[in-house]
Amino acid sequence: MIALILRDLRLAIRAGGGFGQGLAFLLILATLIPLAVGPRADLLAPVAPGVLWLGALLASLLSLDRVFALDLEDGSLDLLATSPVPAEGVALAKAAAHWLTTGLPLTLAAPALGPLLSLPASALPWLALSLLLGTPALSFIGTFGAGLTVGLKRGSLLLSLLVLPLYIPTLVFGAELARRGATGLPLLTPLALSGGITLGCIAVLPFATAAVLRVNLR
Amino acid sequence: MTARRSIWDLANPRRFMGWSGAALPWAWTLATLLSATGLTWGLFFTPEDFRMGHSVKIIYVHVPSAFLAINAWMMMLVASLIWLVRRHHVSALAARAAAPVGLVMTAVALATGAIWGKPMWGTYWAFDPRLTSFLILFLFYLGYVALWQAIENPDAAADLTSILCLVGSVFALLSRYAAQFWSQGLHQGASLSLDAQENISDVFWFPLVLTMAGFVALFVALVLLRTRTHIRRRRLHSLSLKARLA
Amino acid sequence: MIDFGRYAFDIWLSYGLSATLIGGLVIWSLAEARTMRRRLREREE
Amino acid sequence: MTLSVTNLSCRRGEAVVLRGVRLSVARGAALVLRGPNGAGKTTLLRTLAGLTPPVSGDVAPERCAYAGHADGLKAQLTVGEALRFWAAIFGGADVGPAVRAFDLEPLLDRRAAELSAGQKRRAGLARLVLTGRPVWLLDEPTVSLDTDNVTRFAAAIRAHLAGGGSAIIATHVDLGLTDATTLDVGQFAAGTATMQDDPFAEAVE
Repeated sequence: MIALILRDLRLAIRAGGGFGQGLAFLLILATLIPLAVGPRADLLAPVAPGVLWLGALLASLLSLDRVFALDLEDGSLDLLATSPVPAEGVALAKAAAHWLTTGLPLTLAAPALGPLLSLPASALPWLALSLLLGTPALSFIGTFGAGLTVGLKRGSLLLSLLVLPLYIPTLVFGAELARRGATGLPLLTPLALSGGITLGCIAVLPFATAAVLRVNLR
Repeated sequence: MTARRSIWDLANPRRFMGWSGAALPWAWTLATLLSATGLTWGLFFTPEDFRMGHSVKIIYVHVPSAFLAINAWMMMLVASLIWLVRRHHVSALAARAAAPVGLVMTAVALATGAIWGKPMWGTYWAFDPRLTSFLILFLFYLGYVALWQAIENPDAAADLTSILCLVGSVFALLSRYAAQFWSQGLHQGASLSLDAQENISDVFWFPLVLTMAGFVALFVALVLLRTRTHIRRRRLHSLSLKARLA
Repeated sequence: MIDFGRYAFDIWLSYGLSATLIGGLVIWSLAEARTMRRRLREREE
Repeated sequence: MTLSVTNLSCRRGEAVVLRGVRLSVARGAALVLRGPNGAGKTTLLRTLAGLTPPVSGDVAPERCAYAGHADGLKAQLTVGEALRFWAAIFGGADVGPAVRAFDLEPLLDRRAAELSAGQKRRAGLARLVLTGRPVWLLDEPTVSLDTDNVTRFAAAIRAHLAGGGSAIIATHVDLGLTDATTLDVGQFAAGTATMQDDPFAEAVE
C-alpha cells in the first residue's frame, strides 16, 4: 500500500497534473471572485472562508476522474486486483495519494490566498485547520465516486453529479469552522463534526469503494 | 416444484408479474378515490386557518408529496439492501422504478413549499433547514437516476446504484443535520419554520390523512407499474443478448 | 365555488403545478408501460 | 498438481459463456488454450485470476499471476521503478532475476514512454516473475513481439516451467513448448442461458 501511494505521488510529480493544476485553479478562483464581487474588503472578508472552501472542493473534484481511470486503461487496476493487496487497501492508498497531491497542497496554499480576499490574518490558522480536517473526507468521498464511474465512457460529469451532494456535510462543517474561527465564535461543535465526518469517511468508505471496484472490474 | 413457499417467492419475476397485474387496478382505484375525496374535502369544505387564511390549503399537496419524497427514498434503501443481500432482481428494479416517483414528489414538495412561502414569509425561497434538506434530497435522486441510466450491464447497475443508495442515505442524513446546524449558525434561532402540520387542528387533519393515503396508493400504483415496465425491459434485454450470442 | 380570497392565485398555482408534475409522471409511466408491453409481445412471438 | 479446477462456469458481462470447464496443469507443465475469438479464452483466464467471480466452481487466484492485453506500465515511470513497484506490491521480491530473464538491464532507467511495443511487453511480462506465484495466466502474450522477442519469451516460460512453475496460455503462436497440452475452450460453450444464470431467461408473463 505504501508502495502504491509512493508510485502515485511520483506519477503526480512527473506528469505535473496533480499538484499544479489544483493550486492554479484555486489561485484563479481567488483572483476572479474579487473581480466579480467588487474590491470592497467589507464585502469580501465575510465570504472569503466559504469561497476558499468551495475553491478547494472544486479543485479536489478536478483530478478525481483520473484516480482509477488511468489505472484501468493501462491494465494496472486488473493487476492490482489480482495482487495480495486487498481492494480495500487499494482504495485507501488511492484516496491517501489523492489527498497528498490535492488536499494537502490546497490546505497549505489556501491561507496564502486569504489576503487576496481580505481575510484577516487572525482567521488564516482556522482556515488552514478546517481544510486540514475536511479535505481528507473530500478525497475519500471522491475516490468512492471515481470507483463508481470508472468503467464509464463519459463519466466526468456524472462523477460531479454523484460526488458533489456527498460533499455537502463536509463543506458545511468545514466552512462553518473557518467562518467561526474568523469571527471568534465558539467552534468546538463544527470542529468535532468536521473531524468526525473525516474519520468516519476514512474508516468506512474504503470498503464501499472496494465493493464498487470489484463490480466494475468483473 | 415442492419448494416451501415464502414471502420471497413474490419477488420471482414471473410471479411478481402475476400478482402485480392483479393488484394494479385496485391501487389505481384506491389512489383516485382517496386523493379526489381528500383534495375536494380539503380544498372546498374546510375553513380558513386563523393565521394563514386560505393559503393553508396548499398543505394538501405539500405534506403528502413531502411525505412520499422521504419515504420513496426509504423504500429504495430497503429494496437496495434486499438486492445486495438476497439478489432478488425485482427488488433492484423496484428501487429503480421508485426513483423518478421520489424525484417528482420532491419537486412537487419544493415547488408548493416555495409558492406557500411567498405569502407566508414574503419570499419564495429561504434557506430554512427543511427546504435545504429537500433540495439536497432532490440532488441525491438526480444522481441515483443518472447512475442507473449510465450503466449498461443491468446487474452491475443494480449493484452500483444500491451501494450509492446506501452511502447516499448516510450522507443525506448527515446533510440534514448539517443543514439544521448551518441555518442556526446563520440566524440564531429559526425565524422561519414549516412546522404548520405539527399543531394542526382536526378540521384540517382528516382530509389531510385521506389525501396522504391516496398519495401512498398512487405511489404503490406507480411503482408497481414502473417495476413491470422495467421487468419487461429486462426480459427484452435478455432476449437481445440471446440473439447476439446465438 | 368557494372564494380563496387573496391566496387564490397561490393555491391554484400550487395545485396546478402539482397536477402537471404528477400527471406528467403518470402519463409518462403509462406510455412507457404500453410501449414496453407492445415491444416485448412482438419479440416473444 | 499445481492447479486443477472442475465444473467451473464463467460469466462475461451478463452472459454465462463457459460451463463445466475442467482443466488441470501440473508442476512444470503448460496448458495452451485454443478456440476462435469470443470463445471465452480471456473470460476463462480472468475468472481463474479472480477478477471475475465464477458462476460456479472454485478457483485459486492467490496462486496465479495474470497478464492481460495491457502491460500495466506507466509512461512516466522507468522500467526499474515499475518493476520495483510491482515487487513491493507482491511481497518484496528481488527484481534481479526478472531483469535477467527478460534481458531488461539496458532498459532499467528508460521511461516506458520511450520503449518500443515489444520492449514494453517484455517489461510487462517480467512482472510475472516478481509475483512469485507458480501459475502464470497469459492472455495473448506474444502480441506485438517480433520473432526474436517471441523466442526470448518462450525461453523465459521454459525457465519458469523448469523451475517447477506452470502456465496457462491463450495464444495462436507456436511457442515451441514441447510438452504443452492443448485445450479447446469451444467444447465448454455454455449454450442458452438457464433460469439460474438469468431469471429473465424465460418469458415473464
